[in-house]
Amino acid sequence: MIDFQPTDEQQLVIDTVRQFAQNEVRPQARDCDESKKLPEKVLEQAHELGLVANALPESAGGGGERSAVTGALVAEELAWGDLSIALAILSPGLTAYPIAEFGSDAQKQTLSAFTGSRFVPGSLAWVEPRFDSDPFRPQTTARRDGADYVLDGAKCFVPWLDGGGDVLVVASEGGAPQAFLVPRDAKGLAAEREKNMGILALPTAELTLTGVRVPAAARLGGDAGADLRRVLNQGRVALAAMAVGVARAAFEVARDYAKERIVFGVPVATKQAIAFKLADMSIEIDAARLLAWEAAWKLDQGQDATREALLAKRQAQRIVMEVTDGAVQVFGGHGYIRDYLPEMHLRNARGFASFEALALV
Amino acid sequence: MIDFQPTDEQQLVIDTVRQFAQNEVRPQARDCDESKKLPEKVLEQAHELGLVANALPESAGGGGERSAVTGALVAEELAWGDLSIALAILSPGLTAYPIAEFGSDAQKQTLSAFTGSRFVPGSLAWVEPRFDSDPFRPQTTARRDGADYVLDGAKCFVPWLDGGGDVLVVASEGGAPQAFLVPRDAKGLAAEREKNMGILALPTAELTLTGVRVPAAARLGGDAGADLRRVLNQGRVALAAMAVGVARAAFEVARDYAKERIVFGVPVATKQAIAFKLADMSIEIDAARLLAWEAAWKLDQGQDATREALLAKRQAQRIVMEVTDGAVQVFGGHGYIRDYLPEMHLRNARGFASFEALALV
Amino acid sequence: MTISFDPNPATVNGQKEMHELAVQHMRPWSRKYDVQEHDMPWEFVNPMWERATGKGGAKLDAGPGDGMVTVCVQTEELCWGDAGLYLRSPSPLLGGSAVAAAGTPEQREKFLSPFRSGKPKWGAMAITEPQAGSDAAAIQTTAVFDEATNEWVLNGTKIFCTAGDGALNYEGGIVVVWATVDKTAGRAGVKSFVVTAGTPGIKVVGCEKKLGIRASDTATLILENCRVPANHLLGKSEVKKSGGDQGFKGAMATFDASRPIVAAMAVGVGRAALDFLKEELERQGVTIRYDAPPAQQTAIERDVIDMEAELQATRLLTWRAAKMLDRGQRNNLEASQAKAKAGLAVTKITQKAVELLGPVGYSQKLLVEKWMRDAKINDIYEGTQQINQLIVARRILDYSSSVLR
Amino acid sequence: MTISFDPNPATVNGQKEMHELAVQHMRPWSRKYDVQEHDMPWEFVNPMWERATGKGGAKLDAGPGDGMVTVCVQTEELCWGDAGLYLRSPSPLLGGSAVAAAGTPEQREKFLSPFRSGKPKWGAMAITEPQAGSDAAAIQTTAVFDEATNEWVLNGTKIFCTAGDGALNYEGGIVVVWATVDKTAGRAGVKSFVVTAGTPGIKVVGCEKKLGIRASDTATLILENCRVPANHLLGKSEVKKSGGDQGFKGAMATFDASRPIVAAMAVGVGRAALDFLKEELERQGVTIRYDAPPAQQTAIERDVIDMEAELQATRLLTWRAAKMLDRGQRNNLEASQAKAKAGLAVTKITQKAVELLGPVGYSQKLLVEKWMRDAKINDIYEGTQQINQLIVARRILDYSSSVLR
Repeated sequence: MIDFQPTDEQQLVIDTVRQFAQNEVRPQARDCDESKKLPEKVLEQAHELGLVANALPESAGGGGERSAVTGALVAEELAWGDLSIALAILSPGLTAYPIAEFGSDAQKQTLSAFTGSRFVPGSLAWVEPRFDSDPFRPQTTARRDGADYVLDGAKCFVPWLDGGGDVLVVASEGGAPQAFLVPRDAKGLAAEREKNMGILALPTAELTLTGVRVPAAARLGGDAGADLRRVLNQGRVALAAMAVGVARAAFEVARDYAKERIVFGVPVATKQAIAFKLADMSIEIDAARLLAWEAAWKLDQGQDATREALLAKRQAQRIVMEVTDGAVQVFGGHGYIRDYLPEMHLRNARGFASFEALALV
Repeated sequence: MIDFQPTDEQQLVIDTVRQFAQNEVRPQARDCDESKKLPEKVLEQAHELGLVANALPESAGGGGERSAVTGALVAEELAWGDLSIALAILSPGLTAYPIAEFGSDAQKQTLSAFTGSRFVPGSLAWVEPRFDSDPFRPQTTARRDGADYVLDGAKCFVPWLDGGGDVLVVASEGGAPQAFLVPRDAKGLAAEREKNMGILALPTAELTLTGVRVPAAARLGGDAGADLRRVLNQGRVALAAMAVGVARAAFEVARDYAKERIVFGVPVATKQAIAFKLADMSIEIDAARLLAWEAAWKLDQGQDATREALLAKRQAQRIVMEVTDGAVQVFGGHGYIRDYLPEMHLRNARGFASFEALALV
Repeated sequence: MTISFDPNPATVNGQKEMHELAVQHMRPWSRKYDVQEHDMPWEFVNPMWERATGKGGAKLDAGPGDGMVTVCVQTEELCWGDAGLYLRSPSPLLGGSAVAAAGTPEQREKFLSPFRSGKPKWGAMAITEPQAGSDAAAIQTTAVFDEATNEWVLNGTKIFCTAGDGALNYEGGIVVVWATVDKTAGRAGVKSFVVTAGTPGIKVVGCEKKLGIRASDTATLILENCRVPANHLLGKSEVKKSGGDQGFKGAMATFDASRPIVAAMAVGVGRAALDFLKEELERQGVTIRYDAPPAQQTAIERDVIDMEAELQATRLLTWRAAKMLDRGQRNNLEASQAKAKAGLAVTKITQKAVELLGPVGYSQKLLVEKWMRDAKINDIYEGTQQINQLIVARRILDYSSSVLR
Repeated sequence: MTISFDPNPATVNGQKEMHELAVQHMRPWSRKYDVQEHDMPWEFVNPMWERATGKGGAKLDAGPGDGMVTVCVQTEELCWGDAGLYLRSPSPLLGGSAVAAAGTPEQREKFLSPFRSGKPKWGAMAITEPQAGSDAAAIQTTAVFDEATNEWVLNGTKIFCTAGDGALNYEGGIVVVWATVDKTAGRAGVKSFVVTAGTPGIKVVGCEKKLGIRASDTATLILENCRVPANHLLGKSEVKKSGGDQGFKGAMATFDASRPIVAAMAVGVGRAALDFLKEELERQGVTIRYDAPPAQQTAIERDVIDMEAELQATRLLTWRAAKMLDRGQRNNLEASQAKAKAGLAVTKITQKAVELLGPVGYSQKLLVEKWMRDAKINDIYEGTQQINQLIVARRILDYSSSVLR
């Protein structure tokens, strides 16, 4: 049956995360962006909510309830609060989800780190610092050399939070992407903190891998390898949902501002030029959300969601630009000022077209 | 010096053609579209204005005043009246201009046909009936065979007015496009009247050329050949200007309608959604016109205008769609009805993206 | 409740059936009735009627809990076939929706039961007037009650009445006419009346020549002392001047039900163009790569992918609005969101399809140019793009129609 | 008169000079002053000042008959260098435009001549107030005439005052303050006053932290019993309540002159991004084919070609509005057309440039992301997109501000 209403359990998750985003995340968003620092307390609080752990296997101490749809719902709400903080909160999943789904038994042993009492970040290195970064065909290579793999290449947009363990590095092995667990202190691995236009609070690194050597067992899934295409699609759904969250945040502040702001004696929201812009925003946000849900649903069915995830991400990355740009416009001069949220939303929004696998569902 | 004001002579031409378009062309537009027939009297009247003849060499009885800028000014005004009729009026130039510019002495002898007392249509066959029609690399071929050329291929959007003489057919000769004067009754040439979405009043033909044999002297420019790239660019400027003319026509009727049409007690033009749409139209039309002028000016300087003509045509073909679609929207239900102009403007507008060299400046 | 994109079996079956119907009985006549603008397309009407009356196959049946979703899926399919012919379906159409929404059980039986048997018949709704546009409060058609005969007497002119010609020229047809019983009451005075085919005093004075959906008859009606029995009034006759315009709002609620269907119609036309475009490109050796990075994409690939995303976005908004009806939820906002998006999206999709097919796209040899012409109506009727934006804006801003005009 | 796109030699020379200046004295410091948001960029200010005062090279000189066009060409070039630094040019800027437009010869001499020698100085215009936005009639800052001292006494708060910090903190600077001499008179009561640096009662209370153009100081000013001599009033002091708001219109006319310049600034930023994009693509082996048919184009090619067309369209609208000033023609419509187009076009162009450069475009290693942030201001200041659309709409519809609001 066609249906668009979350289950009661999902609705509970939405309500919980929404409240958390509103009370804990959003109030920190502006300062974190300016100071380029994450609010550690908030990450710990989020960890206590078990947003990632709930999706990890029970055998690893998790809730065993992974669902891409639920993941999309959570991602939207968190990103509504703040994109940088949301990405940080969900970062454990970057390492943990692929291991849970595709990891060898030995690799799965490491999952309990993510279900403990403390927040442990994860990291996945997929995008490459090239204008033509191709997630399906990374230029970073993995070459088998005896009992090892040797990795060479460069990565960017790699979440690089304090206290993280291994980073999952995606590299081409014989033309297809595979992932490798690389210790942060591996020889030949250099990480440099990035400065980007947005997501300033999130520490991200550009990695250079020069003959980085890892044992064959470090390959995700061991001999079996992993279906990285599926991981990428999970990333696209997560990013689509987060783009929807950012867009919704921008829409809401713009809507509220337009109702309060009096110009020429009336609220600017009573002007058709503004009101219709807001109407269009609401339509595009809802539509993009439904596309993300459909792709997530397809993932949950175990089907190939490459097309749906692409459509969802493309649509979301387009509309989040339109909406955040529109929100700046609704704010007028104040939209350009860093005291208000829209300019940050706009900077964050511009990243989505280039982001891949910065969060997973 | 940068300047955007026509010369006094050009202004006179504009005024004359505008009046003609308003008094003679526009009143026929709707009926001609419905009946799919050209108003022959109007073509004769236009011929008397000498719009094409003025641009032909004095040696052929013309005015010797060819200017791409002037041509663009004329094309806009005529197309403002009606696109189909404008294309018919300017059709003599399709054959005559290339001959005047590149023709052999013998070919130039034929020009006087276009400066006589009667309207004589011309014809140029460039576009091909393929989704990927490539004007720079036609699939229609010209093969030298002894003293002849043999032409094979297919063409579409070929103006095919009663009383026309040779048609200039563009074909690839050794990879580059050249043009050949082909009699309408040539053996192997089949012409079928087209039905398209728009420009219904203009008779256009789809041509099939099967081993059509013409003497070597039929090649435009004879042994020297012709710079067809330049002809194509002249066509793009003409089409850009005509798209501007159609857009301006649609804008004006929409503007006037919006001021007259009372909905919810006020003229719809007082609604920002409509008023801003009209404002955007006016901006885009003016901008597209300036791009067309710049490309025309560059042609008049004898420079390669490939880039400028491309930009002008692309911009114009994009905005004419936005403007005519917007005009239908402003008209609401009446925009969908064939009693009013906007739906015809929209149908005609959609052609520009595929048209090439249907008129020349 | 769950988030699911798995249509139930009844929906799937309904879709398949309608697809077959579209392929067999619509597509073959698309061009013919685009050219023969006002002719009745019996090649389509007859099999459609047989099917609707249960003679030609299973009746259209909605899945449990997915009734409106199924209707939308089926509507998409039929308009994938041909939107103009669809609008000439022998069915109560919008007139039926109005009777179903606002009529008493007796009225529903009286006016809708003829649509279950006999010869093909049509229903229509007559709202728009030459001077009124989308403004119901400006309706000039009057209804005056004649106590002597217990009849309403209607006078006025209606335009843009879809299927009005069919409804009035074939026995058993109905036209629901909006008229005011009290001009001083504005919207509150607007009521709707059922006029049946053959009633004296109503006549079709012509059908519009249109950009597209030419198979559909868009009639201009004149009512001159057209008398209908008192029980042809849908809803209550009293006019509540204070306390607002509940009657009018009830009438408008018809749109909440019809807009998802209209959006589904749009999706159908858009999909026709997009399906054909992709097939044609495939035939020409152009495949769309869904895994090419942006820097490697062709312009065509990107356009097609964007068109697919836009179409699916529209379809999902449509289904959402429909599903809310199935749940009995108020969908006024969502119905207008779907309608606003649908009109614009399919206008752009079909315009782009013509462009991407180049010269052949512009030719009447293919149907793509027709679909572009057909599609544009979705941006106009059942509330223009602007009217639907206005409705959406009022809802999201919580503004009344007097604050946001 | 003729249609010509051949800049005269003075324009070409001015462009070359400014290009050199941009390359030498702006680009090297772009990132530094993006990061060090409120620091004075002396590395740029000093050579700019030397040049402006004739010490560092030829003075900016407009070609005969092409004065404003030349200014636009030069402005584009400087903003190609860096729009934030440009706005910190030691020059009278908008304050100077106001004095030049509305001042007496004596006022022009008094306030503008200091800008020809001595140390660097700045001019500014203070219009916007926290509650007023683009609505000049809502200005709350008051100017009261004190007959005893023959002075105007100003009180109020001004925000978004570009270069306000520089203007008030360096000797010889001027701020033109808009204030009302009669709140009951609406726009007609609004007058402008020159406040010079060092005047007691005016102070900068802070500079905005902004999305872009961070090198530019966007000041908040407070005026508390700030006294200026009577002859610091620009224009006439009388308030014509009937007979309209000529004084206000005069003040607004400043915008007709400044909007083409602002549009040129936008073009400069957009070109910076587009130039870099094309160069970078070229370095990566991607060339733009101007003769590929649509069906063969890559998505990047089409984007770049569209960006080029949009940028050139904007530039030509800008030059047209400027040229009309050079001819002494009223350009109110054309100036707003150029401004409206420019803000939107360069916003889109720079946003697209970041996108097309992928991950590297998003990085602060390049300046493209900064240009996107800088560009957005053009959609906002000197009248937002919406304000300029409103002005254009009123002109093309021949509607007054009371009819089209």
